[in-house]
Amino acid sequence: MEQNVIMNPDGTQEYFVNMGPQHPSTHGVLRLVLTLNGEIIEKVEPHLGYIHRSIEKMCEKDNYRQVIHLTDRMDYLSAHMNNHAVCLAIENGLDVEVPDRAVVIRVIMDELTRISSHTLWWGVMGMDLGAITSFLYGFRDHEYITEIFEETCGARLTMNYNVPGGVMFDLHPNFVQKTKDFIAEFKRKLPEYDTLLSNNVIFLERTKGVGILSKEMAISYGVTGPAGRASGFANDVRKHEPYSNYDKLDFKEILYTEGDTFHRYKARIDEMWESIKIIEQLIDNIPEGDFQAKTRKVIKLPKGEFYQKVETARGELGVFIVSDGKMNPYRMKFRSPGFSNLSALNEMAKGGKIADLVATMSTLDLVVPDIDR
Amino acid sequence: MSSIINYFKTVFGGLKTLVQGMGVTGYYFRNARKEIITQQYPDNKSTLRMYDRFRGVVIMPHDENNMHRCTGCSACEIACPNGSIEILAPRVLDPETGRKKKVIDKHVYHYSMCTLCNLCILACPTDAIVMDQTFEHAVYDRSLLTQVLNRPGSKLNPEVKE
Amino acid sequence: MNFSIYDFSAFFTSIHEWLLGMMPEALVTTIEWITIGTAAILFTALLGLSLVYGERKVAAWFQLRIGPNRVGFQGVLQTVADILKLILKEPLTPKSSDKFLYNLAPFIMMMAPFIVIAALPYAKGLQVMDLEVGVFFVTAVSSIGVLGVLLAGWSSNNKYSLIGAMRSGAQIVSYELSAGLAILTVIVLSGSLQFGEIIESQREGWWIYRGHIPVWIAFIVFLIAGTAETNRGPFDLAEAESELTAGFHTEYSGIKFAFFFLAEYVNLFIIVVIAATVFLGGWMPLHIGGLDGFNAAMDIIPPIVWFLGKVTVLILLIMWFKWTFPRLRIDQILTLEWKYLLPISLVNIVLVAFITLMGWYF
Amino acid sequence: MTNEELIKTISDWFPNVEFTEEGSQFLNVIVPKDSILEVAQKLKAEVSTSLDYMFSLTCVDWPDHFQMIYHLKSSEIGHMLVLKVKLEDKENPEVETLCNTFKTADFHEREVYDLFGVKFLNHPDLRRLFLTDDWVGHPLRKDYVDEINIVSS
Repeated sequence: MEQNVIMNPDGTQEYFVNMGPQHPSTHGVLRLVLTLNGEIIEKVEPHLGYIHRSIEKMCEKDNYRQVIHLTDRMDYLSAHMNNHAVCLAIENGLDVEVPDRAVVIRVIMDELTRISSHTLWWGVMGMDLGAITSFLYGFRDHEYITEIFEETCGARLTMNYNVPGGVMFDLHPNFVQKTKDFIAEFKRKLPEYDTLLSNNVIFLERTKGVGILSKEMAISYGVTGPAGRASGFANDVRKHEPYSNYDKLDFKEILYTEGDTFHRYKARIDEMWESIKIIEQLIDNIPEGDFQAKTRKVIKLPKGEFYQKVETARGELGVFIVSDGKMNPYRMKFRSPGFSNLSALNEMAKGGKIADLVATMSTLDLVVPDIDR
Repeated sequence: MSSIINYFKTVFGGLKTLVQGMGVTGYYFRNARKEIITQQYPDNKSTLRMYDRFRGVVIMPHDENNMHRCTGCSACEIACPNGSIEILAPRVLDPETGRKKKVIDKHVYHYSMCTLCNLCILACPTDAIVMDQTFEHAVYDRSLLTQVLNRPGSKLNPEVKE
Repeated sequence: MNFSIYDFSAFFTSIHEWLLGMMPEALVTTIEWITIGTAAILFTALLGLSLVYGERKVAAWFQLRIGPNRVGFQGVLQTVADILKLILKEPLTPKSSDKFLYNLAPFIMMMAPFIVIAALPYAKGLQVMDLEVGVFFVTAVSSIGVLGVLLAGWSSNNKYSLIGAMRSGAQIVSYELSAGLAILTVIVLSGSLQFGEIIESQREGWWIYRGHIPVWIAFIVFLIAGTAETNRGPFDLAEAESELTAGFHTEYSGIKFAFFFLAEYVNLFIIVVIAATVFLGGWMPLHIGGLDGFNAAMDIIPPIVWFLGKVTVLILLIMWFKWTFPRLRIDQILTLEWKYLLPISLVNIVLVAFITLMGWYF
Repeated sequence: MTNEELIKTISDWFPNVEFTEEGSQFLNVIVPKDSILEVAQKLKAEVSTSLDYMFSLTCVDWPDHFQMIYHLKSSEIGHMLVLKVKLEDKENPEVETLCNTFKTADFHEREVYDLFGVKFLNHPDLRRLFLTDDWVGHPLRKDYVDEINIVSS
């Protein structure tokens, strides 16, 4: 595979190019081997494992409290949701009753992480398509939220804020005010995203009708999250298998059917509006009470299997714990959204140009540590 | 005829969206002074203050007469997922009670392995270790990252009960 | 409206007589050639430095940043530091590259701007040579740059560079078409290819005002084609960072990369100067038909200031394009050129010819 | 469809299949090794079940056997169930590949092959996914020992 050109039996040559592992638009160490015919892509073959830390093996030696600090290093842009998933899996294993305040704090933190992940994605998508300025605008809003997280949880990216039974600290006194200011500010900035990119004729040319993914393919490849919903595959875990208090909140599940790059982009932008709606419903009436339920010092899950699904910014994260009653999990499997979304990349990029591959890949919003685990 | 109309529609519609896009960046260009968000890090060091919950590094606070609160119970060592804390607490004969008691000798902290997950601080029964807000920890030699948190010649604070 | 006080040609002819008095004719011409040559090279170098600094500052203000402010006052010496760094860096040559062509490419790329700098009018009399076929000469020579790009892409034996070079070749060649046609509209109006005469013909008012609709269309078409020709703005396909890392100059480092870098900015300057001279009257101050008082007031501002003002405004506009729009795909760029710009400029030529015939311009 | 209806419909199609629900929140269907492909295709094809979305495929290394676990869900109806296959032979475990019915199985099976060593029969491109091709051993097995990276069983 290492020689430059592969000779086909019928005498034609296949010309392949390595895109990655160091490449500006793979956002992490992902290596794509493209088989090209001029600019047209014939096959995309991802080579993974450059950032494989085998988190699942590490989980087998950690006890249930220590596992959580690993999961926010999986998909670092939705750290809260990953920890939330593991804590929910442990809590419904121990059937611990999480106090309302902790449940509401967790949902607000999840939605804030979703907005911060989508703003960073929007900035990076603009940069991938050439509008470098949008990167700075996206990062400005992303940093606004990381400031809020830093004040309450103590860390900006890998927060480790959820613990089995609730959250580690109580909210910082000026968390509510800062979040309200951010929401007010962000409601003015989000329409700017549309004028800068969404309505731009060059952007529409680059994304409309590019990288089509049909609904059957989306279901068969297991493409979830905004990428799957843009192809008509209704898979929002918050709606179909609600956890925490999502069933009591009113928000819309964004669903398109065209399945091209533009509608994956549009799905994320609309999802930001939905997240704002959720936060606004919760921010003013966070119930009083303690923020963490009493749990025993050493947590032992009963024998059996526990599966918990959570809707992260990239799709459906599944935490599957097989426990044999001891204090550390016998086997822990993470169904990562990026992994399945990436597997559909070949299906979408075939026949397009290199520029289309870059556009399609940035709407899949791949975070490579989430793929390699 | 309709193809000519929508030919011009695409041309002028396209130009309109382009000009709107330029309007956004134009706004930021005009009042750049007001909108700049970058912090001039090395220059603003005097005014820069991190949040009080910011997790920079694990330290053991000592009071004025060199007393700390660590009893050497190694609860933090057990709680740490990465094995970045080592407690050297040999058993020493306690003169009053005559029984062997664990006394902290060295609280070794490997900052190179620590992921700042705050589990050790939660696990410590006597609040001996605390997260500090400093973040400039680059060193030239990796061995400097292995620190001993309790200062030489420091003793356990008497009020702290086991 | 005589420009005696600001006329450089009087100043140069006096130096010429003074030198003639002291030494033979042949020696004087060689001295003048050498001084003008070094002046042109110095001017290009300074131009490159200031444009790079300007671009980084302007980009920073667009992007909520401050831009270079460490080296020198407000970062003015930043590009000088960059150039020194690039000179001191070791220029690597990839092992399996075509050595001769690999090293020739940057010089071809740099040669085109140098030649064109000589033919451009900067102020009254401040022009190396005012050829009768100035505009024709400039458009012809500025297409040599494509050779440099293609050579660089092919010889550095890197797949990304080859793809970048192919894209850039197709793009520059096809956009020269509509750029040439856009300039042609004004030449039809002004009736001469000589820069000096084009500027003279704009004494009563700039062509953008006198030629109303067709010249406006030509101006917009020329701006679009100009950004495409210098591989900038929404058309920077050749060195698309997010697809081809750095396109045709991926394998270049050190002074060779500096040549590519400066050539891009000097090309930008050339495109803007042509646009300013042909459409906005070069160094000709703003005159409006009858108002003599107003015209006299305008003449007080020296022509060099008029020239630099127009160039700065246009450069700012082109930088605005680059820092706002996403990048086009190669097939969209070609459809934009062949299906939109070319038919529009052809119709425009016919329109302007008809208008000049009927004399319907101001 | 509730679990009882699922149990009834599936047991008519496949008599040699057992059902349990203890220790898990889904209906577990224990399928013998050689009929897993047939069961999966049937469950996906039938309109009444239409389990067309496999959201997780994984393997668990029990002391005496490997266990392949497939989580299936129907995107239309919304019910879920888990297929389990027991692979007694731990030296070279083999099972039929499902990547022709569920495209997502392609990558997941390559990952299980890479980390557990379970071979998937007539998988189009069964290569290691994460580790380099010359890696010795399968890290997620319980008996995997690696002195360099201090991994002990």
